[in-house]
Amino acid sequence: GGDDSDSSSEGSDSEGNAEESSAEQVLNLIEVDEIPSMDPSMATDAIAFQWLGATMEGLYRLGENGEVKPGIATDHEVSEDSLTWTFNLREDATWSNGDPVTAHDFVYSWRRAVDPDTGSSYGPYMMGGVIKNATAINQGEMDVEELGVKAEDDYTLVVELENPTPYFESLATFGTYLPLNQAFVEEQGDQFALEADTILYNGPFTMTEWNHNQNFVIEKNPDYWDADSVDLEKINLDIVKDTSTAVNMYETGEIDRVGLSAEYVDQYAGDERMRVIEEPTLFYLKMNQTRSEALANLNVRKAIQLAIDKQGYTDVILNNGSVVAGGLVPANFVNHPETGEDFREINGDLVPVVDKEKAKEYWNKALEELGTDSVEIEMLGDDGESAEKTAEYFQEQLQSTLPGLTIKIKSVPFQERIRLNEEMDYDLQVSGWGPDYIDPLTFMNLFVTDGPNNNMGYSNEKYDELIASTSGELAQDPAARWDAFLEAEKILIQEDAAISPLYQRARTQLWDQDIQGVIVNPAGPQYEYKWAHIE
Amino acid sequence: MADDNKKNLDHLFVLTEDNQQSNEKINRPVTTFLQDAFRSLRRNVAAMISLVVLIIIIVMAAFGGQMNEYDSTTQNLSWAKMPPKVQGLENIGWLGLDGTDSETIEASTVEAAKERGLARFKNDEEHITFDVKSEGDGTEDSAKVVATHDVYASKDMEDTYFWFGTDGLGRDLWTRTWEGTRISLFIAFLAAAIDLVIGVAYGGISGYYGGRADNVMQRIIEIITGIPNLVVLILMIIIMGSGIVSISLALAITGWTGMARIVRGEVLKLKNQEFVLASRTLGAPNGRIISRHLIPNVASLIIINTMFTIPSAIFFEAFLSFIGLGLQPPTASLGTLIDDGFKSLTTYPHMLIFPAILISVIMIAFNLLGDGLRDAFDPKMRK
Amino acid sequence: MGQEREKLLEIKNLKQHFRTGRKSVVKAVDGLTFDVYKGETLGLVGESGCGKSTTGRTIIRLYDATDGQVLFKGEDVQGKLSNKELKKFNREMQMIFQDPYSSLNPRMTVMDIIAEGIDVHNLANNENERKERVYELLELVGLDKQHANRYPHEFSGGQRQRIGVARALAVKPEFIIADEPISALDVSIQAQVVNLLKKLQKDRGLTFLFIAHDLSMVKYISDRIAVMYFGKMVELADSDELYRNPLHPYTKSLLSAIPLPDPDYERNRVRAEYDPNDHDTSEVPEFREVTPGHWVLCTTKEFEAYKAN
Amino acid sequence: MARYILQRLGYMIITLFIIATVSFFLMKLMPGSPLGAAQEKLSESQLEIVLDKYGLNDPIPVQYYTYMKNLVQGDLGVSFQFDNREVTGILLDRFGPSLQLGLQALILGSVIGILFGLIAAVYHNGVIDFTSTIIAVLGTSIPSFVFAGLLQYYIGVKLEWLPVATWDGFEYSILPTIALAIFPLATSARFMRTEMVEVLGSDFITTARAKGVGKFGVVFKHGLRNALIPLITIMGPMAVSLLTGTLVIEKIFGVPGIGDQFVNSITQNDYPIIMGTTLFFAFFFILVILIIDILYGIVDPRIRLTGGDK
Amino acid sequence: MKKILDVKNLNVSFNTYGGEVKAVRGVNFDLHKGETLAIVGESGSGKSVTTKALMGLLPKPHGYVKEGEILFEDKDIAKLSEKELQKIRGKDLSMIFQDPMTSLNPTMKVGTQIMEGLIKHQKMSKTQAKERALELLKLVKIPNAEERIKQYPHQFSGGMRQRVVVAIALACNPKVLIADEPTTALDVTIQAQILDLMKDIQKKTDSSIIFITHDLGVVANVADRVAVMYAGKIVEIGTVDEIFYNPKHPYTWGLLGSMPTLDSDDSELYAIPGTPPDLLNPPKGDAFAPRNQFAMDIDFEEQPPMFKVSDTHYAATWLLDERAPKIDPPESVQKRIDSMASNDGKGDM
Ligand SMILES: Nc1ncnc2c1ncn2[C@@H]1O[C@H](COP(=O)(O)OP(=O)(O)OP(=O)(O)O)[C@@H](O)[C@H]1O
Ligand SMILES: Nc1ncnc2c1ncn2[C@@H]1O[C@H](COP(=O)(O)OP(=O)(O)OP(=O)(O)O)[C@@H](O)[C@H]1O
Ligand SMILES: [Mg+2]
Ligand SMILES: [Mg+2]
Repeated sequence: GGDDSDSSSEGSDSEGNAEESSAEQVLNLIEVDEIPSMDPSMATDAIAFQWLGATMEGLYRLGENGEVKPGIATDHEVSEDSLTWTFNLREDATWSNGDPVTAHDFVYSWRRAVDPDTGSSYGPYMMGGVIKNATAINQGEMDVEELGVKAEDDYTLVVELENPTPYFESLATFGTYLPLNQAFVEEQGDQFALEADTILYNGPFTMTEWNHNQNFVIEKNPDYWDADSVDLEKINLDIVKDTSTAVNMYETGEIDRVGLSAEYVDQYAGDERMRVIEEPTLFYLKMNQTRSEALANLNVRKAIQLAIDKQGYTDVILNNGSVVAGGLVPANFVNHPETGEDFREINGDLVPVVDKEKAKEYWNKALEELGTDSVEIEMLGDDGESAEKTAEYFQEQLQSTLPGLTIKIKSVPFQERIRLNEEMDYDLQVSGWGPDYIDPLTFMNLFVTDGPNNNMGYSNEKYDELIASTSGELAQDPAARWDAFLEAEKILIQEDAAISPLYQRARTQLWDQDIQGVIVNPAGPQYEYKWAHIE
Repeated sequence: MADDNKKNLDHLFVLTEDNQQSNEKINRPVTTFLQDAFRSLRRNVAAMISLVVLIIIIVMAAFGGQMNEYDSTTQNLSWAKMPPKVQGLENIGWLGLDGTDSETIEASTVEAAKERGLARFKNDEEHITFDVKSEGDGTEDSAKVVATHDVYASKDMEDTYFWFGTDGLGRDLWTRTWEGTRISLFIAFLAAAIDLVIGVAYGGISGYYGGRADNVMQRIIEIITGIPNLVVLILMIIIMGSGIVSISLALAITGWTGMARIVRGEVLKLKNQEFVLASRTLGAPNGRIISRHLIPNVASLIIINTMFTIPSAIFFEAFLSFIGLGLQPPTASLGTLIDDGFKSLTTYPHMLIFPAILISVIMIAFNLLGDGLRDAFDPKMRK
Repeated sequence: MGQEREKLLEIKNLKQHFRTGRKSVVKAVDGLTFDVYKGETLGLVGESGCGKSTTGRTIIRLYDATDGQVLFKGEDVQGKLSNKELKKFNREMQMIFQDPYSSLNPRMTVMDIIAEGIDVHNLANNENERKERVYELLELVGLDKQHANRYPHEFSGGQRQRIGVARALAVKPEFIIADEPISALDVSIQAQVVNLLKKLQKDRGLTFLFIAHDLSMVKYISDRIAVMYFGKMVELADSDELYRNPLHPYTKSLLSAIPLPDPDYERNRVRAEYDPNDHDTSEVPEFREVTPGHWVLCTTKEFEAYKAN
Repeated sequence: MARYILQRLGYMIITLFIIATVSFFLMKLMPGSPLGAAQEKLSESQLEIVLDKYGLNDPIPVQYYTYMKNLVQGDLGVSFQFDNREVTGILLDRFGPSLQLGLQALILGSVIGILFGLIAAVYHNGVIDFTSTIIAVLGTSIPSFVFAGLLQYYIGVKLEWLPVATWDGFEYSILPTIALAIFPLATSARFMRTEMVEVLGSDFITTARAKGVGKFGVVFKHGLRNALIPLITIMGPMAVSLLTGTLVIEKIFGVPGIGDQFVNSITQNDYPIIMGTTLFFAFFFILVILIIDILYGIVDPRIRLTGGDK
Repeated sequence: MKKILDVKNLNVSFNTYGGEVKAVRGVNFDLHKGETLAIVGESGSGKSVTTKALMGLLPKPHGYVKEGEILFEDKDIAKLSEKELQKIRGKDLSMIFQDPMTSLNPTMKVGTQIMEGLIKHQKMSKTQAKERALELLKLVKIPNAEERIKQYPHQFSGGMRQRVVVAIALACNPKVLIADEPTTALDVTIQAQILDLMKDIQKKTDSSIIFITHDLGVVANVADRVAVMYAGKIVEIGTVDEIFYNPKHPYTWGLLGSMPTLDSDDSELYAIPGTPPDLLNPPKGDAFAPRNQFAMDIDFEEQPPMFKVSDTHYAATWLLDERAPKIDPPESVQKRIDSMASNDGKGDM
């Protein structure tokens, strides 16, 4: 199917089980939790977006290497001022009840997403500041009808943007932007999207069975407009939360893919079935400048940036293929609009992996400035996987490198950590960010002054200006816009040492070797199964 | 009767004088109730062994960490996950204390298996030895090879010994295990102590005063039992931060009801015993009756119950670690160690085995000791 | 006799009802009236569960009486008393319990058990005096002072019962309620305790309420005997009089049922059975004095019949 | 009897009301909002809108009133983490597997445990007694997650006798049942042994033997029922904890049970589910205690169930 | 009369933590058809252990017959297997226990408990057994037997329960009925009823009874012969008249003397001082010596043999030895004996 002929891994000639290609096109997988919501407007998390992505189709779909592939839209035009996007929709797309998929479905869905009555979190987040009037509508200041989206006719969708948004194409692949069949949604009312049969599908697959918290089944959608490209007949999903249980199930052949925790990576070292999947998710140490006097000091932050041996951290503790990060924008995520060079390659490593000597220098300077010889800093940890080890490791690294520094670990449940973050009631914390769309902005606007994700009292006018310009005057000049991002990142990390980049996450997994063509997306649904097949 | 016998005894046929006086004497040495109980406890081999084991464990928990040169927090990633190695025991293969990791590999051919064995231990050929268990005939998994990796040699640390091996951060597990034991025991004792104070007081008051007070207090207990302890625990963690104190407090807040019930039941029984009535007829005030008559008589039950509270507190802490609500690092407890080790069960079993054995031994010992005490304190079982 | 003697205790229409359920009430003691004279031993007999213990316990305030009066030396001791009055009362009236095993706290030494009254009432000025008092009491009940620092479980039933007596005597009471003090004891030991009680009464002029179901022992120790049946008193008389001339059919049946260690007598015994239904139920019976000092629960008709006899 | 049960149910309603109130206010003490990570992405005013939707911005007394009003109508609200899904439905859904597992484990554990205990008591101090004591002590001494993990690895993976995990029919429930049964098994074996030894020493057993009743009859016809009475007491709370799901086993074996749901909702701050589950647990707890008390009456004819206190 | 039971040199011991408890130390007695033998003695003297040995009901394995024979119809009970014993128990040998409160199974209907033995030994069907059970209940004078048969023991009063126990024991018309303190826990009036009942039934069935008690009054009422036990031995045995009117052993004197009679008598009771010996370490000589007012030096050295007083009367005390000083029973005891003699025939009132 499609145009992704260069399938990734080929070598499965090791064993004598290279059977005919008539292999059953069924995948058995696990999911780590129940799907919280199959309502595109209400979905907020990876699991939801994963299966919305598989069963529904928006304007576009992400293909290999983050390329945008046609979806319900065949193509689009952008106006001069970049503010009006006109999408041409295909006429052969239908909902699973036979209704055609039309521009009205998008209008209805997007309006619903920002309607304050819906109470969506991701609607205003993904559309606010992008689609015209979205924020105002969500605040109740305008009518939903005034949202900048119109159905010119059944198959022409016109979108008006608030600001020029060069990455709107990739944004349009995101789950929140999926269409909804108004008649069906209204008919279902409260029950909409609660069961497999209270959802309408228009994607490559449909959900045929949904036993909550237990398992669900995804099957090929014969009415999908591009059904010919879909080889996979069925995906069975069981909900399994425990890693070792999952590995055991993989060992007995009950499932075809499993993620390995650090401990298992050692065990399967050298195993051909192992695949390392790099993600554009970046982890960094947030340093709150408002609570601790020490962290308000630049040299303290610089010392911290250099004091931790991140290589040891990724190799021994994470042990899952994660790599040390040298900046905020991950590697292999965005390429220069003209040269195609990787962002990370251009900007390089803004901080070295570790430099304990230098760290000590900064530290001593800092202590002098602060006029003290001992500093106590609290580090917030949560209860996720390897979070404990991470906290222990950072504590030890920082304390042993920076004399006079005491790190107090405070570990709290996840929800509590979010609250403390919100209230800026912490000193240090490890934080991570995965992109919502394919553009440096998804990372870079995290730290604008008072940005929703700043929460550490960082503020730099220059940085703010640069970021603002990328959605303003530079919006239509990709190269200049790119340079602005490069500069902003340097300010953030090198000049201001606002955060300390740690690592870019990867996952180590075991895959059955006959699974081909599963695409790992940088944003949106994590895996794309549309073009997958089993040999 | 034989004749000669008679003759010899003739002189004895006289009345013994002053016979009456002597027989009110008790010749046994004075034994207090506790001594008596302890004496019968001593005859209970299992309980005595348990007691000795517990004492050893408590001593080790206090001082075991200082028995080698490592401390519990210093990390060295290049020493991470090293298997246990003990001087003198390193040559006794089956003990598994020889500082090697080994893995049984099944593949279609011996070569393939060896190759995977090499990959498994980072291709450190020099220090890997293979033991071919079965040659294999080319079919799947027919060849079986045990690859053994001398970890200490590969790191040039032949003269170093980690008795229990090291953890994922290269910390000495011997030290951490004993420190963890200390923390676990501490939590357990703290929880048991709070339990004791609240439970005994509450149960005592409820039982002694009876009537309406008792009724109300029992309803309160019912309500408290109805609230899941995880909710309480999370609140504790949030209010006080996750740590020894909040875990013990959460344990005690939800756990004391058991003690209170037991004490109440016993007090209800005891307060109508004639010795209590006797004390009342003498005009003894309530305080005296509770402290001199009731509490001492419930003491054995309290001790026994405590003996069973302690291991369940240790268990609960381990459970909390398992669901990720345990102690905060770098504090180790048996629970966090087991949780940690459990993840590497198949790769680095040493990380699980030692704390798991220890927790089981502690549990068994407390249980057996508790049983022994119950028998010892129960006059029915004595004789 | 009787009338001129000093009344130590007057019990008037004493009632003790226990609420055992929402509706059910056990009338354990249901309107007792009798007097105890100074220096006498009044025996109280009746079958198991007829309310003997309850009577004793109510008199000594272990239970709050449902109704009725208990006058001790002319003062009502039921109801609210001031602390001081209560203390005085607690010293003047004491109790000896039935079960020698449960009546001594197993966690206290004999010294502490006996000294409890001394401690509560501050009867000793110092440790030494306390000790001396306990030794004295031990000797009085025929035990050795070495026993003082031992625990109850080391003693036989009879010895324990004597410890119980010593405990009661520690506060120098005038009146002692002995609730079946010997029924749990071995035959060979019973006499030890009975002799002791008798001796104490003679030497110290104590007054006893002696509760038992063993009529022969009661007869031996008591000056007067009261017979109870189902919470009520059915007969009260001098012990010889009661034995020689029982009037109430229940008393007769009781007397006829006591086995005596005399085979010939036993071979010829005729038992009288008591059937409460034989009474005339049309009239509520009253407690009446048939001959001086001999009271019986009877209807007017029965009264006449008894009198005629 | 009926009157007694009615009265107990009355008490139950009061207790549940109090628990509902207490847990409601405890929930209000819990920090953080139920919106989770999504909340990080929202601005203050957007957040308000979402909170409004869930009524979390109302004054607490109003929220309390609403909650109680709905509760009386049997409505426990909708979940936060599972968009728009009814708490009642979720609880019922999740309770099924837990109940099945718990019942199976309870039956397996107590039957085998009781048998063990019986045999141990009859052959008091013999080899069997010793073995069963060891099993009993081990059973209560090994953390359940270790035991479950080992069971899964050896029986599921190495021997491939039974499915490793997930919930898909009876054979899937065997391993978790065994893992779950070990604790009741050990406990009931221990209790049974102690009780049975005591019962076998009592007078009425001697009377039965004096009648010429054989060993089997003595143990089963005379001993068992009497030894069961105290066992029932400890089985009650144990049954509750088994039937209301055990997180660890559910997590390891991928069972969609209520224990797992509960911990999940706690970490997600899903108040309606936490409260719903708490109430559900409490309800169940009281119900089981009631059943136990009725069972007492059945097993032990001496206990009459009356309206009075007991 | 035919000897139905013959106990020869019975020794029973218990292994305890403290060592071997010699609970019964060389007991000899026999039992004739239709007679009642009473065994008296204070608590712990080995009465119950003796009877349990007769029934083969010693708690195994720590209680065992160390020596001696128990011949029942020429079979040695001590050597029978459990299976053979089960056949005899309840059928030929039957037992009533002391405490009616605990000797019935609280969780089993009274009827079932009576029927059990019938079904087992008489091979009766359920309905037959039920009929017979009803009959038995009526025999022991339980009113409303049809109702009562369906009830549980707790619904019975103590006296009624003891009657049920008697009914169970009598169910299969045993040849020997062993009653271990069957009335100690009962009221005098109920005790009298039970005693009458037993005597009545004995007359009807001509069974033999071993009756254990420590109440001499009861003994006087039921017994044909009396054995007095002390510290695991029979110290005196004889017909009921011999024991009551001509006691020879100082312990028997003590027992008699410590019971007051209904005759007014203000003299002190004759109390046996001290406490019984510890059977873990039985004393070297006569176990009663330390409590014996008339102990001789020999008593502390040698155990006394059984001295014959008459053909039916034996006593184990050195006082009966020809070398011993002539000792008469203490005054108070003598007086009691005399008064009993004078009481003769005056029993009705
Ligand atoms: N605290 C109580 N609550 C309820 N009922 C009671 C209580 N105490 C005694 N009774 C009942 O009162 C009645 C009389 O009991 P009491 O103990 O006074 O009898 P008694 O004559 O002393 O019997 P015994 O000879 O067995 O000692 C009994 O029916 C008993 O069940
Ligand atoms: N199961 C046992 N284990 C050890 N010792 C025992 C056991 N049963 C009885 N004994 C001992 O055997 C001795 C005799 O006991 P036995 O029960 O025969 O006395 P008894 O004469 O029946 O007394 P009572 O009048 O109290 O029933 C006692 O010293 C007792 O301690
Ligand atoms: Mg009484
Ligand atoms: Mg006995």
